[in-house]
This record gives sequence, structure tokens and C-alpha cells, in this order.
Amino acid sequence: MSEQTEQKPLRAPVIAPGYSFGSVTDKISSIVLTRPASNGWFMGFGVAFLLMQMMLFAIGYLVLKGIGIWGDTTPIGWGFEIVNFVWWIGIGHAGTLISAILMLLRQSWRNSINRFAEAMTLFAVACAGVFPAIHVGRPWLAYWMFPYPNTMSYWPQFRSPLIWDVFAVSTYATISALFWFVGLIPDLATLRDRSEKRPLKIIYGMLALGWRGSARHWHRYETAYLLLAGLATPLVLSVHTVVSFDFAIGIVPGWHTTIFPPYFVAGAIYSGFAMVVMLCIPIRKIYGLEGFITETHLDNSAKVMLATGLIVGYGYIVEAFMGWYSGNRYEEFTLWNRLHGPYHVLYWLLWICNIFVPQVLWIKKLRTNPFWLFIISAVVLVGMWLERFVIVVMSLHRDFLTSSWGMYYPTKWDWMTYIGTIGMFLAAIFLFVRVLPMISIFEMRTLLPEAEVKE
Amino acid sequence: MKRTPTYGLLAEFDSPTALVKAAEATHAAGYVKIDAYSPLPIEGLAEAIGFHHDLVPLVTLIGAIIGGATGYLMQYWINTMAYPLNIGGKPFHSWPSFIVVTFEMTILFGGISAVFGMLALNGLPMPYHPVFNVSRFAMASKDRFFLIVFSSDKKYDDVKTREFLESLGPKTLTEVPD
Amino acid sequence: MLDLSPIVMKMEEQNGKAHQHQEDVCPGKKGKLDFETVRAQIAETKGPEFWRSLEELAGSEEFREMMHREFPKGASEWLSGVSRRGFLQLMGASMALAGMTACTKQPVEPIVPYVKQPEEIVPGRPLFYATAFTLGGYASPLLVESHLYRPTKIEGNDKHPASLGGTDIFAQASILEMYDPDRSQTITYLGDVRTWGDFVNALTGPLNVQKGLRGGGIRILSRTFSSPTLADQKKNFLAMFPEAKWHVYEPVNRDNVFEGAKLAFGQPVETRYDFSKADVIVSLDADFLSAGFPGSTKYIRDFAKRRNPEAGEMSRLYVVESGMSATGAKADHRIPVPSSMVVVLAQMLGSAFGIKTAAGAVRDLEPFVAGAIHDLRSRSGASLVVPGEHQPPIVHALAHAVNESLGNVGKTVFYTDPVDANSVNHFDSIKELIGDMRSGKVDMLIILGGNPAYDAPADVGFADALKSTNIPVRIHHGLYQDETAELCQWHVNDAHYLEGWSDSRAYDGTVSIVQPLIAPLYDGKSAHEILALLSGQSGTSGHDIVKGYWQKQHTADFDKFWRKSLHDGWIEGTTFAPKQVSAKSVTAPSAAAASGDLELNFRRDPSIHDGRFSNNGWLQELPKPMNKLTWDNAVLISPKTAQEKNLKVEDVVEISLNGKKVQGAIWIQAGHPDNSLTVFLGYGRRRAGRVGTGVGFDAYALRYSATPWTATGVTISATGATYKLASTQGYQTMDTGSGTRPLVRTATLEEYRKEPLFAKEEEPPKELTLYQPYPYDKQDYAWGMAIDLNGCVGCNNCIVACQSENNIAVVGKEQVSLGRHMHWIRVDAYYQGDRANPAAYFQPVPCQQCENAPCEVVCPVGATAHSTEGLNDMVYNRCIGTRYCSNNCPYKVRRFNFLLFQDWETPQLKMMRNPDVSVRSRGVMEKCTYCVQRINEGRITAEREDRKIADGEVQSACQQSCPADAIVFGNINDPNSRVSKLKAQARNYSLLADLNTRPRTTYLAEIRNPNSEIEEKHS
Amino acid sequence: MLEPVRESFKTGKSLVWNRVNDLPDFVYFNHSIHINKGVGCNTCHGPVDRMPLMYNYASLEMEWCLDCHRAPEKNLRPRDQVFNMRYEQPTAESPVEFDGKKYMDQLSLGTALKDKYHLRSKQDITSCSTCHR
Repeated sequence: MSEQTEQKPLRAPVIAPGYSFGSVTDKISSIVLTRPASNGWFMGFGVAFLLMQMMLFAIGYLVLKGIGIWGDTTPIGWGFEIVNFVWWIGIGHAGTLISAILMLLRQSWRNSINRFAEAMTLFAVACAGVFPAIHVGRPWLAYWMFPYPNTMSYWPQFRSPLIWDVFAVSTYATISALFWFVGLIPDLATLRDRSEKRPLKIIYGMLALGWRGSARHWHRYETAYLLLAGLATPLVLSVHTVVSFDFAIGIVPGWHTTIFPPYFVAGAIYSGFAMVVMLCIPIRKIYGLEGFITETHLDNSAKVMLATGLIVGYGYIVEAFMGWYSGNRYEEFTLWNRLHGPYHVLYWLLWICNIFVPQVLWIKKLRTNPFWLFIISAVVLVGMWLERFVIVVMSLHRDFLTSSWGMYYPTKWDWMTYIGTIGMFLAAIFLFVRVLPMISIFEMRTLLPEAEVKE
Repeated sequence: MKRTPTYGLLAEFDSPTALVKAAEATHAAGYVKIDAYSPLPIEGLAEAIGFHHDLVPLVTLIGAIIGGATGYLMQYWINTMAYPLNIGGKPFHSWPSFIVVTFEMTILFGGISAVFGMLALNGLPMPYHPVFNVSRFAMASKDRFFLIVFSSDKKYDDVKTREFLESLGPKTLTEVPD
Repeated sequence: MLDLSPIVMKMEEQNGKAHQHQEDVCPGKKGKLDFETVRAQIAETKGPEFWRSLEELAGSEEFREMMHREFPKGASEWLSGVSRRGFLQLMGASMALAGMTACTKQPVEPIVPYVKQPEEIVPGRPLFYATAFTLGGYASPLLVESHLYRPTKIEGNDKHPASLGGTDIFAQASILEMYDPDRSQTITYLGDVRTWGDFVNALTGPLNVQKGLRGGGIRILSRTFSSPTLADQKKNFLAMFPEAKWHVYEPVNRDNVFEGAKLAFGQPVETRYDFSKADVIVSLDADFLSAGFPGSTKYIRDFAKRRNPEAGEMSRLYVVESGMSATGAKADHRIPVPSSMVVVLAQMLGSAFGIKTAAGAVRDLEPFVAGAIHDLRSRSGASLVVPGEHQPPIVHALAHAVNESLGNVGKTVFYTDPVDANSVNHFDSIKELIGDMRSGKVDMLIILGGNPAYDAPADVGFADALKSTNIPVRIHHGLYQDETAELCQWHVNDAHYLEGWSDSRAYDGTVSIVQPLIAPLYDGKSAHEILALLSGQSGTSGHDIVKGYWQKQHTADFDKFWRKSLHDGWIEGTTFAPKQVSAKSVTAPSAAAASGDLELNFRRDPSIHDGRFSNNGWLQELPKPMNKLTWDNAVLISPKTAQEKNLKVEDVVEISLNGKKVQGAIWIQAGHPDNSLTVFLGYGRRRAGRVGTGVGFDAYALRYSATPWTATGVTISATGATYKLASTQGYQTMDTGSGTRPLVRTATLEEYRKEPLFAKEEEPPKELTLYQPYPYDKQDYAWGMAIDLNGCVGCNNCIVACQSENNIAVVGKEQVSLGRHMHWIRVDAYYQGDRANPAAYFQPVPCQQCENAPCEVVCPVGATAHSTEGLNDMVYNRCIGTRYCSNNCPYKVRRFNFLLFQDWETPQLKMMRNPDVSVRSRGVMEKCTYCVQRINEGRITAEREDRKIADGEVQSACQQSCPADAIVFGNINDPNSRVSKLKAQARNYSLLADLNTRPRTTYLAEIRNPNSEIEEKHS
Repeated sequence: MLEPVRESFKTGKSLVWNRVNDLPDFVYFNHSIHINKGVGCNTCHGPVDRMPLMYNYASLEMEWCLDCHRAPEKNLRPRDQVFNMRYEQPTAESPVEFDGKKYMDQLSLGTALKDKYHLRSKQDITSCSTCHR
């Protein structure tokens, strides 16, 4: 970290001056330990929780009746369920990016947002995970997608991108969870030692695994954390690549293209950062954490969005270009269908949300203005959802044989499930900010001047 | 000289710098069985107390290799030996399709062994530890820095060690009961 | 219930596991036992339409109530796929949950073996019996597959000259009609259950009275029939009651045909055509390639033979028509004209062949007519002019005259006695009857089959005549408690033709014995038995009556004759010999110059005919050939006229004619003549059953006896409302926003001669792969299919045959409109060119069985994989339903069970299912298997005899049923197999070849044979 | 003991049996072809003649079917021995004679029968549609 600290004066501070080990610790841990839950919190959590119940109801009905309650049909075998799955998985990526990649790049500013970015990753992946499980016609048999010895002596089919998904997503979930928990251990110890109430002491004590900050432990700890970051980095890139394979491996015009992996990953980070920003802007306000999550963070996040947004835009352009340049009559038509077909409005909306609007981020004022940044992030999230809709539905609904063309109309059950997952996500976030330090305390300590060892 | 049953002597400091200096001095003084506690990772502290070889990377590497091998061999066995089936005219051993799962398995096993390897080598979880008996030690997870000399150290002596540590100018010096 | 189990239910297994109700069945007495057990089953299921036994139920309140109600419970639900049989879906789901995997323990299933096993029965091996299906008096000779005496599949009688293995959709679907749970299941009097005994007693009195009156008060109203036995019974009956009158009415009748014949020859004669000898065919609004046209099955075969450019000279077809029909689609030259204009054309034609007509030539038809005339002349003796049934007599007369002067008679045209046993004018007949009814002459009205209360002309008002004049004894005899039954005191449930004995004539007069495959499920009585009762021989069984009649005809060695006739399916020497008829000189009146006002055509529905099949789910869900509409009739209108009246598809319009009004939804039909509308009859039923009731609108309400086929002076007005129509093919052209796709490949004969390989698309060469290709050539068999687009006339027969063979579910209108229909094979219709008169093509699309199947690669659980013989196997019990395979299938032939579409409950339907094919449940993907059950059956038979499967030994259901012989299936590893030979042809191409999926199903490009001169004139 | 049988024969009422060897309904099995290829009754049904009460001898699970379909030679026997409930697989002591040749062990016999009876290849009979349709 030393070279970090030397550079610090050159940059805008990532932590406001005047904080000490003690004040940082108290500020953050107090939110969990002493600050009473406000009515606002209860209301927010209540609403989110109800939405989640709505989702569970929709899923229950689905299991009872079948996929037919959704808008899916032939030829559009995949509708909202896959659109939402990809959307959520994408959002998850930002967390890992912040905690792993930025760490490898020694971006110390990530220290103050990585904790809840990771939390967000976990919850987003959980939301995403809902869909693969329920989108199959016979969910009670979904476990056949895992290789386990059975009396049928029959196995999964490893050439299928869906199996790759199963492995990629479950690995991603596991590693993210571990990464998150490892990061939490020292802070849990802090909470253990700070909390007055005995039951809390015991719970946090158990979770802290008896952490006492021994120098040897710190050393191994940091190695492991670094290794984990090193593993998570290729993993996070692979996950959305694999998700993009679900389409790229298919022969459907509009799916069968090699540009997908890079621009899916870029898109993922794009939407992920949008979500991070949307979360941290209200949170830093409510919990008065402007000192820790400074304008620098907003600025940097906005820059990342701008960059990834441009990559995504490049993706769109290449896609369109190849549609024309390939000379393949089906690819050509896919392009035509996006521009003039029955869903063309959505396609143009996608360009507006993902490419045109975010260009305002070139203006520093907007990058550091919480309000506008919040709005733009929301727009981006909508845009990224539309991107998945365009790819999944608009490619399927008009493929090779004109005789089998069709239209897709989502039903109320599609919406209930989708909105329900958002509820589930928020409910989890609400709980998280109440029970765990939403900012990594020990990593904040390392940002303080006094953390340096003076010779 | 006679020894009372103590676990060690715990010296408290108020800054990373102080701790590192004290640790270096103690180690230089020939104490081996010592340890330092801090609320944040401190560069060079581990070296200061004479901790050098770290096994975590090795454990991780082995885990990753096992994972990758398992992943690929499983697919190879299933598709060419267990139940070879003609899937869309592709060969039984279509290795390009097997890469993804192999990769994911590598990461999965690597990650898991990194974390659990680290915990195991650290001897965690260990909910009880003698130093917790020292009330001031609760500050070790906030803004206080501790150095301990274990009574199990050959060179340990109630009086001499206490004198030595006091010479390092700690904020407090406490005896950790066994 | 006991065979409700995992996704898959089959009634029995190869090894002869069988369930009670399939057991002791066999024709004749034993069959009763079968019904006992069915009842036993029924007893378990709730629902008013079932009961334990007649006697027990006769008094039950619940049953009365149901009889009085318009239709049984659940009716409204039945149609919508989602809410249909709500609780059953839960059951299905729980079932699915209960026993999905192979490791689940099976429920204990009792086995009930024969005590004395009949020697012809080997459990698990089907038997075939010859019988015949009759529509409008014309028989389609059949072979019916029977599993342990349960008929399960209808097939054409390949030995019979009128079938050659082909059938039509109505025959194919009649199996469902027999098992239809909504069929009338008992005799009723004023809605209360009665027994046959009650009925007999009730009649004795009135009949004795009538004896005194020499039957003066008896009126019998029947449908068209050709049964010699019934004709004989009729004779005897009228001998007994000389004053009684026998009326015949059928809404879709052949009045014009016989009137035309009278005009031409002074006597009603049947016209028989030989399309195999016709080089040039001119159709005057005759849709001779579609089911319902007498002899269509044979005609399609003959016609298709002559459309093969490889085999001799191709025939040329000119079609003038008042709608867009399948025949028009196959035409080399077609012009759509309002119905009234057809007369004018006929006259232009006639005058060219020296028939004195007030020929008002029409300029823009000139080139067409000139070309036709030229071709006819050049092929005199080998040409053919075919008039349509719904054209006025004069058109028929002119056609006869032209054929005469071309010397076609005796070569391509033959005249015989009418197949119809009593060729009276139906409209006159029913009018006379109603006259008598109103003037109180009728004391006893017996309606033998038919549903006049629904389908009689609007002006004659049969229904209210029946209501108002209360005839003392009104008897309805039919398969359903329909609109007519409602107005009669007595209803006697008919025996389905698969349940009772009879006989019937094919279009060429050949008599087939109609032998039952199963004893009447509900003790139905055939018309023969009713008539026997009326003629005082009550109690004689249908079997005795029919056999008795033929005994009188064939005294010598009767048993041998009888056995042979039953076995072959027809009676030697009953074919009508062509008769010489002397043509009178026809003088055609000047045709009503085509007035400018709007015309309305009434046509029989391509799927449900005149409405008698409206409770048949298979037919209701069968896409109509030209617009793929299901579950509805619509108001067909030409694009131009629609534009003028600014109407859009699905706009509801009100059609009014002489004060009568009907509302229906608009469908814009490419190729439909301008300034005219077409509506299909047979919809808007009030008492059809759970499937047919309330579907579509009732066009009979506008049908006057004077203008049964075409009415002028109709007005339409948009109501502003819209109505959802369910078409299985929303987009009916190969043109897209970015160019046309070469899905159906076509060329004119000339082009083809010049460039025989025009159809071949650049297929990626086999070497262009890193992979080792799978060694299919090492196998004994490699299954493949070739479909000749020239042959296909879009008759939909393959669809119904496949549905019947493979236990394919009906999903209902709502699901169809969502695109969730389950047909394994579909017939795509494409229109190309000017929408006013486009070229139209049919393309049957089953699973293409790709060697590089895109669907297999993406299945995560390996539920679909290739067999060593190149079959794209689908394993339902492994499928978890990700639908990825369907997404990745470029041909979109995979069908997904989005909901619980199969009926797991109704015992009758269980009995109907093919035991050799898994019944799929909710949440699994399904698709065409090339009838793998038939392949395996054939293989086992062959291997037991230590030999190879012979070519043609295994036929897929679609191939077997195809009247055009356009679908050929077989072993492509055998260079001498038919399929290999076809695939070797220059016309052979695979669909979407550039995707390198290597389909096993390939197509033979369509060749048209237009008259180049006309082409030039048009361009 | 056999009274119910006589009874049923007299009255013509069927005996109701409980199925012991019951396959899932989505599995299509044909006895004739197995017998024809030389699979003995007791290979699958066990020593039925020595069962006081009929029990399910084989698991009838997919892996069990596949075991045999993958290596039929392990179980084949001459056609004339198919119904022999006391048939023993050949050993050095009690060889089995077939086509005038003595076989000392099952594998050699099985292999001989396999091509004598034209059994299809392992891949052929482990294709899905062999049993599922």
C-alpha cells in the first residue's frame, strides 16, 4: 500500500480527512450495533419482502400449471425468464470486478465500496439463480443437470451451454460467497469486540471464527485474499462469456455471433456499476457516509460506466455491421427486423438508453452529481434489460422458416416473477445494511495516514 | 529461576510503527515464540516476528490442478466410456466443448482450497484463545496494537522478559493467565 | 386411473400387459363385457356424463338435469387450453411429481388375462380389419388397426381401387368421433333415459294405426345413402306403407350435379373421371383435390401421378374458381372470378366447341380461355372439363357437352348410375316435407341421421316447423344429442360405423361391407335396425340384416363369398359399369351478366364439412388448407375488396341478406376473387358437444334454398368490434423485409428441362469439417424421407394420421392462437406474387431428422440424441423441458407441452390411444419420430424371420395416409429403395441446406407446367 | 391350490393377477425378440420354478438393462435352452454343446451365439429409441 499512500496527495481523497482508526471503526460499526432501525427501513424492507412473496406465489402457480402461464411459445421458447437471468447475472459482475480486479490493480478507492458491491453480487446472483431453476418444464427434475451417479447410468450432456452455465454460475456463486465472507472475518471480530449484547457477541464471535489479528494470520489472510482475487478475475470474465455462449453456440440468426463474449462482459460491468451507483448514492446519504464514499467514488464509477458503455456501443455497431456485411440472408433479415420489425421501438429505445444518454457522463459535473448519476444509472439498467430482450426474443421470434414466425407477449406471471426478484434483491440489501458492516472497516483503516509504518 | 503458570506477556502499543519496532527488537533479543496482534494488516510485521514461509499458494495450486483434472476426466469418461452417444454428429470426445467445465472446476477447487487452506493453517476457527481473557485485548480489533511473548519460549523468564518489554515503552503490559 | 403414470402412459405393452377394459373385447357379443368394464372405469370418475348402468341411472336426478342442459358440464372450459379440466392439471402435475423417473416404484397394476384366449390374438400385436367410412353416401374403404379389439388407427384399404391406401381427413378423424365422450349414450324420451324396449313398445301403437292409413302419416327424413341394404329395406318399408314418404336432405348435396346431368342427358347420372389419362384439365370451380369431393382420394393419386416430370408427360391444370382452394393452388393457370362469372366462362368455353350460347365474352379472361381452348383441342380425347358441385346445372351441362365434343367420354370421363341410392333434389324434398308438416299430414316423423334443425335452409324454417306443428311422434336417430334431437320427443343413439354393420358404395359404385371393429360402446342402434323395427322385424340385429340382404344376392357358396368380401373390404363385381348416355343439345340461357354487387359464397368447411364433425377436436384444430385457420370460420375476402371497404383481418362484420343477419370476423384471403365473400358452413353449433358448441358463426342462417351456394345482393358493414382468429401460420409468404427465402423451390417445366439442378443449393461439402463424420453408411439401415412437393395437394391427411398414430394432444383455440399447437407434421402454405392471384405452394414439414442435429447439441440432459440409424431420438422421460432444442431447431418442428394438454382422464380416449407410443405429459418436448414404433415393430418382425426389412414394409403414418403418395420413407442405405431413387433425382433438395444440418428429410422441388403463350400475354 | 384356476375356467371369469415384473410405462419391451436372440427366461425372471411366492428377481432399472445390452454375450444361451429353468452357464466341468461345438465358458459361447443370431452392435441396442419412444 505504501506507494498508494505516497500518491494520495495527487488525487482527490478517497476518505475524508480527520478520521482515525477509532472513529472509522465506531462510525461504521455503530450503524450495525447501536443505530436503531428507522421506520423508513421497516417500510422499505416490508415492501421489498411483499414483492418477494409475490414472486414465490407466481413460482408456486408455475410449478402447478406449467410454463404455459408465461408468454413463452413456439418459436419463442425463451422469454422473460432468460432475459431476467442474464440481466441479473450481469449486474452481479460489478461486485466481483470492484473487489477482485480493482484490488489487483491496487485501486485503493475500491476499499470503501467493495463490501456492499460484493453483497450486491451475491444477491444479484441469487436472483439470477431463481430463473434457470424454474424455467424448465419440469423443475422437479432440474437436478438432472448435475453429474451424479444414478441408476439410469445416464449423465448430463456436456456439449450444452446450459451445462456450462450450471458450472459457471454455481462456481461464481460459491467463489463470490467465500470472497465476501473472508473479507468479513476481521470486521466480524471487530463487531464481536464492540457489541454490548451477549447474544450478538456470541453470533458475531462464531462468525469471526476466533479471529484475533495475529501477524501470521494477517499474512496468510492477505495471500489467500490476493489469490482469491486472482481466481475471481478470470472467473468473472468467464461467467458472462459462458452466458453469452447460451446464444453464441445456437444457430439462431442474431445469436450465432462471436462478438458476444466481450460485449456481454462489458455490458455486465456496465449494468453492474449502474446498480452499485444506484445503491450507494442513497445509502451514503441515509447513513451519512459521504466521508467514506466520496465524490471520487461516484466519479470513478461513472468513468467505468462510460468506458464499458462505449464498448457495448461498439458491440452493437459491429453486430449491425456484420448483419449487413455477412451477406447471410438470415443475418441481414435479423438486422432489418430490429430496425423495422414489430419490436423496432424497443431496439431504438435500447440505443437511447445504453449509448446516447450515458454520453452525458463526459461532463464531470454530472459524474459527481449524485442526483443525475442516479437517474442515468437507472436509464442504463433499463437499457441493459432491453438489450437482453432484443437478443433473446427478437432473434427467436423470426428465424429461418417464415411459416413459423411468431410474436411474444409477456403475461402477468412473467411480470410478477420479474418484479418479485427485484423485491427479493432489495429485501436482502435491507437486511445486509442492518446486520453487517456495509463498508470494510479494516480496509478503511489501511487507507488512513496513521496506517503507514514510518522508518 | 521459577516460573508461574502464565500464557505469556502482552504489551500494548498505540501505532503500527511502535508495534513493528517493538516486534523487531524482541525478535532481535532472541525471542522466538512471539506474536503480534493488530486491527489491520501491517506490512513487514510478520517478517519482524520471524514469519517467512507461507503455504497458502501451494495449497491453492494443488487444489486448482485437482479441480481441473477432475473436470476434464469426468467429461472424457462420460462421453467416451460410460455412455458414448452420437450427439448431433459430434465426436464422442469433443474436447473443445469440455474446456469450459474444466476451467470452472479449476477455479472452484482453487478458490475453495485457498480459503480453507488459509483457515486451516491459521488454526481457525478457534473461538477461545487465552489472549481474549485480557480485557484490553478487545481494542486489538479497533485501534490498539499488541505484542506477546509466550511463556513457552525458551528464553522466557517472568522477570527478565517483563523488564525487557517495559524497556520497549508499551502503553500497558499485562500477564496473560494460562 | 390405474394406468396414469409418469409422463408416459400406454394402454398395454408389447409383452401383452393389458388393462381390464381392453381385455375380453371382440366383435359381437363379447364386446358387451368390454363396456361393462368401461363402465366400471367410468364409475370411478365423477362428472354427470357417466353412470354405472342404464337401469341404475334411469331415475337419477343428476342425469335428468344433464340431459336437459344444453351440453354437459365443463363444456365452456373445454375449449380453453389453460382452464380446461382445471383440477386434472393439478392431478397431472402431482402425477408427474409422483412418478417421473425410472427409479420410481410403479403402482401395482393388476393383470387380467384371457381365460380362453382367441387364437387370432397375440397381445401387443395389432390386427387389421377391412371396413368403410361413408360421407354423403360415398364410401372410403378402410383397414382399421385394432389392438385387442380396440380400434386405434384408420388406414386406407391399399387393395381397394378407390383408395389405394389413401384416405381423407374425415375418415382418419372418425376414430376420434367413435370414442367421443360427448356422443349420445342412450335412448331418451323428452330428455329422460329410456331403454330400447321402451322405444319398441312406444312405437307399436302408432305403427299399427299407420298400418290402417297405409302409412299415410309416416315421413322418414334421411341423409344421402348408398347402402344397398338400406335401399332394399326402404323398398320393403314403402311396400308395407305405400302412403309413407321418404325424404332426403343433406346441406352439402349434389343437386346441381344431377340437375346438370338431367339437362345434358335427361337422366341423373354419376360422372366419374380418370385424371391419370387427362393431359389437360379445366376445372370450372371444381375443388376435386380436397376431401369431400366424391372420389377425391383416387383423383388425387391419379392427378399426382401425372404431375411428375420424370414419369411421362406432365398434365396441365386450368382452374377457374370462386374461392382460393387447394385445387387452385396446384393449378398451372388459375383465375379467381365471382361465382356468377363461372357460367360466363363455361359459355365462352362452350361456344368454342359449337354449343349455342349467348356468349358474353369477357376481355380480361380471353388469354386464359384461349389458352385453355387451344390446349383442350390439341388434346381432345385426353382432356377433361370438371364442373364444380356448387355451380348451377347449366355449367355442368356445358361441361358434359364440351367433354362430349372433345371425345373425352369413355376415355377420361365415364357416366354411371348414381351412387346415391335415391338421387332426388334435396331442397325440393325437404320443402315438400315441411309443407306436409305444416298442413298437418304428418303423424310420425323419423329423422334418420342428419341435423336439419341446424342445417336446413334458412327460408324453409325446418326448426320452427318442427317446433310449431306438434307432430305426435317425432324420432331423432343420430350420434349426438344435437339441435334436432332437442326438438324431438324420442332420441335414439346411433351406432357409429365402427360399431355397427352396414354396407356402402364407393364413388365408383363398388360396395364395401361396413363391419364393426367393436361392439357399440353405448348400445347404439344402426339405421338398419330402426328400419327393421319400423317394418315390423324388431330385434333383428344389423349383422343379420346386412348379411341377410347379401345372402339374397349371392346364394352360391355364400360363406366363402362373405368371408372374402369382409376380408378384402369390398364385394366383387359391384363396381358400376360405365353406361352410354345420349347427350341432348344444350342451349344455355344468357347468363346473368355479372352484376356489380357483392356475392356471398357458401362452401362446405374443409375441416368439419357441413358441421357434422364439429365436435371432433382433431378436425377443429386442423388448419384449413389455404389460410391455416383453426377453431373458427371466417368471412373470406380478397385483399382489394377488403381495402375498398377498409376492413382488416379480425374485424367483425355484419353480413345481411334479405333481412337475415350474421356476424363474423374478416380474414383477408390472397387469391380470393374481388367483390365476393366466402363463408364456410358448419359452425355456430348450439348443441355439438364440449368441443364444437359455440365455435364460429352459423352461416346457414343466411342460406336460402334458392341460393344454396352463392347469393348476390349481400351487404356487409363493420361492427367496429374485432375477434381473435387462430391461424397456425401467421406469415404466409417466403418474402421478407430483406429478400425472398428459397424454402419451396419451383420452376416451370421448361426451366427445369433447361436447368435440371436448379433446386440444388450450395450445400457445404462433407469434407468441410474437422470432425470424423459418423459412419452411417456402415449400418444396415439409414432412415430417410423424400417429400414430393409436386404431389402434395395440401389435403392435411398426414396431419390427422400422425395425430392419431402418435397420440398427439388437442390444445384448443386459445393455445393455438398463442402458437402452441402440437402437430408433429405441419403443411406450410406459401403465397408468392400478386396477392390478387398469387401462386400458392404447400410444403409438409415433419422433423427433418438432421444428421448434424442442432437440437441435440444444446440439450443439457441428453434427452435427444442420435440413433445409429440416423434417427433423431427424443426421450420424453429424460426431457426436463428447457426448450433450448426448440429454439435451436431451424425448422421449428419441435412441440412443447406448455401445459397439461393430454386428457389423462376420459376412459374412452384412453382406449383410443396407440399403445405403442408414449403419451406425453406437461413440461416435455415432443416431435416427429419417423414413427419409430413402426420401425421397431418392422425390425422385430424381420429379425424374428432372420431377414432384412423390405423396402416399403415400414411406412410412416403420414406416408401411409398420403393419397398423393407424395411422402416416401425408407432406407437410404439401400440404393434400390424408393426413397433413395427419389433422393437421387435432380429435383431433390434439402431445406436450409446451407446450415449444414444434413436433413434426412428432403424435398423434390415443385415443377409447374404453364402454357407459355398465356404467360407472355400476361406479362 | 389350483382351485381358483379351475374356478376361473368354469365361470369364464378372469383371474386377477398382481404384476410382479413391472416396467415403467415409457419403456417398451418385447419378449419375442429377446427369446429369439437367446435370452433365457430365468436370466431376467430368476428361478421362477423355485419361487414359493413370486418376487421381482431383477431390479429392472435402466442400468440393469444396459448391462446386458452392452455385453449380451454374458447372458446368451442356445435358443433351445431359453425355456430351460435349470440351464447352467458352461464351465470346464459341464460344457455346453452348440452347433456341434463344445464351449467351456460363457464368453466364448456368448460370442459365438452373438453372431450366429445376428445380434446388433452394442451402439445399436443402446440407442435411446431401442426402448424409449
